[in-house]
Amino acid sequence: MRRLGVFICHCGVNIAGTVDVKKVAEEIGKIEDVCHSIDYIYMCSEPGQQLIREAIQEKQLEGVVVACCSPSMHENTFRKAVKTAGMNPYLCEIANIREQCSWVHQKEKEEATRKAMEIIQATLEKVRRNEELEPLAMSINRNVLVIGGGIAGMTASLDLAQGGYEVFLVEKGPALGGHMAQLSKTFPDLSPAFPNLLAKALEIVSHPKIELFCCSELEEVKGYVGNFEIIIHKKATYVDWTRCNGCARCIEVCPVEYPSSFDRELGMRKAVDFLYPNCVPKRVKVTPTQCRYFQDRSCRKCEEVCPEKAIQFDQKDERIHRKVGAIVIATGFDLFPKERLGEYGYGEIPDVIDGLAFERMLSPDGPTRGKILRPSDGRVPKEMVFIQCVASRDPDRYMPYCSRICCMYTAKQAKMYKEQVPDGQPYVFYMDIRSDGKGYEEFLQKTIEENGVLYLRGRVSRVFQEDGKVKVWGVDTLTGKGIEIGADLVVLATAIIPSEGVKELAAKLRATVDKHGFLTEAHIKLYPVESSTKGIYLAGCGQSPKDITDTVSQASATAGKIQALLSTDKLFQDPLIAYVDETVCSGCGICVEICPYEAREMDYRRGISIVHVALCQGCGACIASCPNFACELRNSSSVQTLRMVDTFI
Amino acid sequence: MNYLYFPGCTLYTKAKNFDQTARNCSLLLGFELIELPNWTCCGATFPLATDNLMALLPPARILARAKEQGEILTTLCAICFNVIKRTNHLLQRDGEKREKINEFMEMNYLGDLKVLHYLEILKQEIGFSTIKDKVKKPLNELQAAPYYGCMLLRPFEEMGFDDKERPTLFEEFLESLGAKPVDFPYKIECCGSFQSVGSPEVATECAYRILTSAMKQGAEVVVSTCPLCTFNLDQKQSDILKAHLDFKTIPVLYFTQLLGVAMGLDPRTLGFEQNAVDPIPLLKRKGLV
Amino acid sequence: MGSSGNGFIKKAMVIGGGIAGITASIDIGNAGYNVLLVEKLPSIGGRMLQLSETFPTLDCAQCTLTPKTVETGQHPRIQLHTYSEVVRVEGQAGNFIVQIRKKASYVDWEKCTGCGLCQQKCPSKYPSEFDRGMGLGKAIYTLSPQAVPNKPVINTSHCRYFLEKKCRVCEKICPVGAINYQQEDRIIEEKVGAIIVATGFDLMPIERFGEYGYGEIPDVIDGLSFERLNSASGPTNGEIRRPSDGKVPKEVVFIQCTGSRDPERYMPYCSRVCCMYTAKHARLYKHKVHEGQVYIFYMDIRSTGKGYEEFIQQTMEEGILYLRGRVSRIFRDGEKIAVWGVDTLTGKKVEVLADLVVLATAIIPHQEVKALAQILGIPIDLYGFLTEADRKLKPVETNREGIYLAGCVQGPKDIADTVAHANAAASKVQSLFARYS
Amino acid sequence: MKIELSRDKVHNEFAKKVEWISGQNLFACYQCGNCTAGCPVAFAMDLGPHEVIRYTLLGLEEEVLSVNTFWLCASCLQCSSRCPKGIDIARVMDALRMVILRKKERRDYLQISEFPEGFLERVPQIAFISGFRKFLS
Repeated sequence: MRRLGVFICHCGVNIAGTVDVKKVAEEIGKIEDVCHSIDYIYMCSEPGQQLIREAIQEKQLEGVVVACCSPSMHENTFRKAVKTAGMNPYLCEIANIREQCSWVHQKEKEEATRKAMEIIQATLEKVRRNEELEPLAMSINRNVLVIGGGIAGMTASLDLAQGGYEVFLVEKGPALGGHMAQLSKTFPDLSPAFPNLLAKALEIVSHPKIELFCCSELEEVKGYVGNFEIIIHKKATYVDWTRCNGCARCIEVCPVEYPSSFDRELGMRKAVDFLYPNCVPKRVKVTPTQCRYFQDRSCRKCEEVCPEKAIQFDQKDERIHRKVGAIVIATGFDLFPKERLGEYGYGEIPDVIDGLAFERMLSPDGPTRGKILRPSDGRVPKEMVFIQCVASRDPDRYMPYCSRICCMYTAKQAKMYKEQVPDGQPYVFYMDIRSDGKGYEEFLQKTIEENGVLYLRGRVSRVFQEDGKVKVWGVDTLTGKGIEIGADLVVLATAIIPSEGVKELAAKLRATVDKHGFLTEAHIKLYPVESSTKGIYLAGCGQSPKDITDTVSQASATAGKIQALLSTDKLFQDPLIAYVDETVCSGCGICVEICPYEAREMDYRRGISIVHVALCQGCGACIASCPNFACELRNSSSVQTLRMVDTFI
Repeated sequence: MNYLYFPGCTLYTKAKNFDQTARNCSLLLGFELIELPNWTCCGATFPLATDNLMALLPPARILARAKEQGEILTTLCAICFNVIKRTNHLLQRDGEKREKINEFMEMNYLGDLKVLHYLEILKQEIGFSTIKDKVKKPLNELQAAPYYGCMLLRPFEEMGFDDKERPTLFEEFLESLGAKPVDFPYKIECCGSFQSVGSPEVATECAYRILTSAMKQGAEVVVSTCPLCTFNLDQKQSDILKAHLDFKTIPVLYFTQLLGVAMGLDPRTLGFEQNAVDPIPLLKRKGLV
Repeated sequence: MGSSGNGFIKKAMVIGGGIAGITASIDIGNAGYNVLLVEKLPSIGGRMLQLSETFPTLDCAQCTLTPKTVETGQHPRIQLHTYSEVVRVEGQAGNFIVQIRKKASYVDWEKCTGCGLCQQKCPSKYPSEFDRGMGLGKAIYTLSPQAVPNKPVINTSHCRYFLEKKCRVCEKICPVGAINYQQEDRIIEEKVGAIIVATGFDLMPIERFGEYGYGEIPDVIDGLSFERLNSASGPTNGEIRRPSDGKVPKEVVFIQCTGSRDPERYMPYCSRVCCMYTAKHARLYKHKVHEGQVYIFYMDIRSTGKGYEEFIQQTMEEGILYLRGRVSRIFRDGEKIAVWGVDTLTGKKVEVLADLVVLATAIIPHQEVKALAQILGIPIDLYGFLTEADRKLKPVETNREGIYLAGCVQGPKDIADTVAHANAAASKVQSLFARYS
Repeated sequence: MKIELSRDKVHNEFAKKVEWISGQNLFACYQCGNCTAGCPVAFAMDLGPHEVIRYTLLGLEEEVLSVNTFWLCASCLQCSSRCPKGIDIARVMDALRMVILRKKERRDYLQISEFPEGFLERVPQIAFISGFRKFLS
């Protein structure tokens, strides 16, 4: 018989206000193997912990139950405390009498007291059969995979590399920069976006600790925190980048032109081209769906003209294997697809464009060299309508959330428009102006006051073409009047959505996404950059819409988290996981199928199923599904569980 | 010390009693109000149209003439005070307009006169403690509600009279007379001003709200600093009675009238007969007349 | 890991023990570096400890925070200096010599067991700052029963011994003889390689709002006060009772942008958190007082975080009345508070006779930040927030190498953004230290 | 109920005139409504001061000039003293009066001849002098 101690916490009035803690302590103290049963106002406080430590030593306790708040709060606290008193920490258990008792039964004091005693008795049943366990130690790999070469991925990579860690940076496109490379200037300082970005990109390509994989995607990932094995799928560019020097002669001779998606279809690009001029790395890529060689072998002009013999029409995709200890997902965002916005004529009316397209127009290196010209006829628009919340804050039809950055970039765009076209009139339809970052409100008010941007509070119901103008039907809820504007150009601030393929990527990484496809953080307040899977971290708009400042903070934050994670030699994991009674296991494999963490695997040689200790999260699915009762969970055995249930019924 | 004094239209005519009382009280307090010679109307509103320099000429002239006679100009009427003080402020700050006006008027006034309301003279120059000492008939804890109105307080940056949201100067004055000032939220709300000419029913409603607010806080009398406010609050009570059947009348006094009572002036010289709501019964009850 | 060969000290100092400072300290500590955490109050936890629940999940703030404060207190690499202030900093990244004033607590913390007897017996009560003046504290006090460290200090401006040389009750009652009235401030000197400033925020005092009664109407309170009213550990044990007479308010008005977005009179910037916490307040109130009505005056609703917009919409659907417009004036009207506002969507003036008014006052930096910026040699903006090196790309760096910013000291932000910001600052410190290995 | 907007309309002569006379930037108004909230005569107004500013900005000249708002304004300056954007709203109200009173034809808001008998004798000078300045061409 073990010598057990029970410690009942008042949690101020949180528990003691409902549960008669004195009575509980007294009654529990009468149980035969309970050698010590006391109550105290705050067990988690230092004097409370001291009470536990002293009791363990004085009464030579062999098991401890702390009746207090949820184990997610203070299980660690008390396990550490008993350990310093020389007890194995896994002999300490929490009986949750706050969340599961006092808080929900505030009006039923007697019943709550009785229930508290039952919860404690059940927990005692568990402790009576708990084993002494040691945390599992695992070696770790110190390299890091960063997925996404936008400002988030770039920032995380550089921070990690500067911290001395090897980084594999995987970017889907042919160059770094992400959406930030498409921007003209950034709010609220109106500093040009590109120069700062370029400096970072150049630092990345020259950094000895960063290996950059462009035109690449994560194909496969196995393993667990500290020990991931990854396969990177590097797609053929049909150009030998070790030879290409970015001279651009191939681009000059390429006869195929098609709308550039980087320029949001406002400009043209060639079948062999840079992602954008001055991109990093400054290397060209052949687009096989456009290239005549790949259509009918009719053209090899680029190959002929290349002084470095870099064109390789027979280049093949590569699969590259790497091992990493942690992974950052920085996959960024897309804009809501235009095909789905019928009422705004988007996609049909050439002079209705989205915010990114307008950014390209404003960029000095963009399709119009920074001139604001409407796509249909190249004229300077004099009546300029911006519409915010397009597909955002629209729970019934589109996205319920706020896209967070549109208010500010619209204000910036309106300001830049007015500066370029002083006799033009910008109108902004908005619902609420959200300028909540540092210096944002000031920027916005200045824009309205000094640039005469007309803000109209209300949505736009319809946009259509008439008499060479784009008719906009909106409302100004402040006068309560309908508004009609014959616009020359309409810019839609469309909703930010997670970039394509994030769902599949998340599934590969066992990270979770919400119903809109944004990656889910471990805790919205306290763990905003951790995913729910250990070793997987989130940076940037893949987690939720955010501006550059917040993205950079978050990216640095992931780098910090990872450095802390990888700074030790071993990772320790709770040993409260499944194990197999090899003598009972029949090797049916049901558990392998059912395990959500790929922690179960068949050992065909021995004809049994085994447990990967590092992958197992102790969820118990295999235990419930095993027809032979061959699996058990450490310190939550069937016997323990049944005894606990017996206490209640 | 004597002070240059600008009476203004109303105090010179229809509210002569307010003016006379102030002059008499001043003498009892040891100074004299010297009427500005050849004074003209101040214009009765400060022009809010920024392009209207014409309306600034009368107050500018008053200021320039006063400056020839002394350093401080005082008024009793809150509106005159507002117009003259704001014009002074503008002439001080706006070089361009100052030049234009000086040129047009063939004068050279720099905006360096000190413009004080009579209450400010009492506080800053005489001192409320002195007044308290000189009071002959302390007001016996008369529950008096000090109504500031708008013109003394706003715009705060130009008038600098007292805190614009919760002024206390008037209360201090009443306390020095032995009254018990009643704080009431409407003491800084507008009485309707010249709307008693434009939209009398609106002014009536404003007066109703102010008076009921004061009475709710236990006021026995409302005291005002402006002849127009006094008119709106006092003379309009008969109109209020027609619009609000539950309304009870309350005497409204000009501050100099109350000062006169406390200084022991003969009540017959205070012009109570001109008050629409007779204050005599109240003052009798308090043993003040 | 201490100092490397070239004298670069791999130890960080974090100034401010709120959620930002705690997060940064734990991150740096977990990375294997030593941390000095300096907090001016007697215990860590900061503003978050005053909060009841947090948006948008309505999680209990204390329950989220306490494990973190406990972890900080027990972390082998974090050394706490509470009730302390940084008074001097010299040197440069890798080798800052810092002086910390450890204020006299008049309690020997080495001896003190945190038993709490002294607080129980102390006869001197006064309005507690932690409870925003609505509850009573003692002259010898800890900020909360779960304080980390759980050691009391004596407030000399309220202690009878210090005021009149009488009493000495705490000294008599203390079972370990820890009270020491003779204790004096001490200056200690430490060497650190990097510094994170995380001193948090203050609220613009309601005494500054003349049009709202200069803080003299007892039932006009600020957002933090409402947090305390709503908090289970607060002065009303979580019941919504108004300060003046303890009645349950049935008409509650919330006024956003009080002192924010007001370039002419107060602060031009947006305080970023008020829209969300006001919506949260409204909901928590409504959950407790079903028959009550909430009115929220706002200018623009700013719910830009993850799940925030959804939270706001839900709030409206629960019957909370949002009125788009400012409030011009508040004054007492008998037992009620008259609120003169406007609904710009109907264009009408709105008058509400409220039982309780909650002002979402502007977030401002602590007064002491100015002096601290001078000590650290880093720039400060017009309003007293510390300035980051680059608004976009270096949001946690300052223009001095080795000094970083975390949380609201750089500008108003909510807990999630503060934590990410603090994580980022910690990351920069780790990178800095790693560069010198 | 409907406004057709164009840049000419936004930069309409009427709004410009009001801005010129008042010296205020109407674009600075962010429609918080503080002016209306604190206005002592708002109860009798057709439109609140904030709405008048909005209507003016949008060039709704006829509608604005037909409301009683600026005629009811008593220039008490409560709105101006509390405007978070520092707009002197009372000046905007006066400017609107001026727009009408300064027209070529006399546009008196008050007809002295219609005053009740003995009215002018009863009312203090200050009331009708300031009233005449505000209401007469």
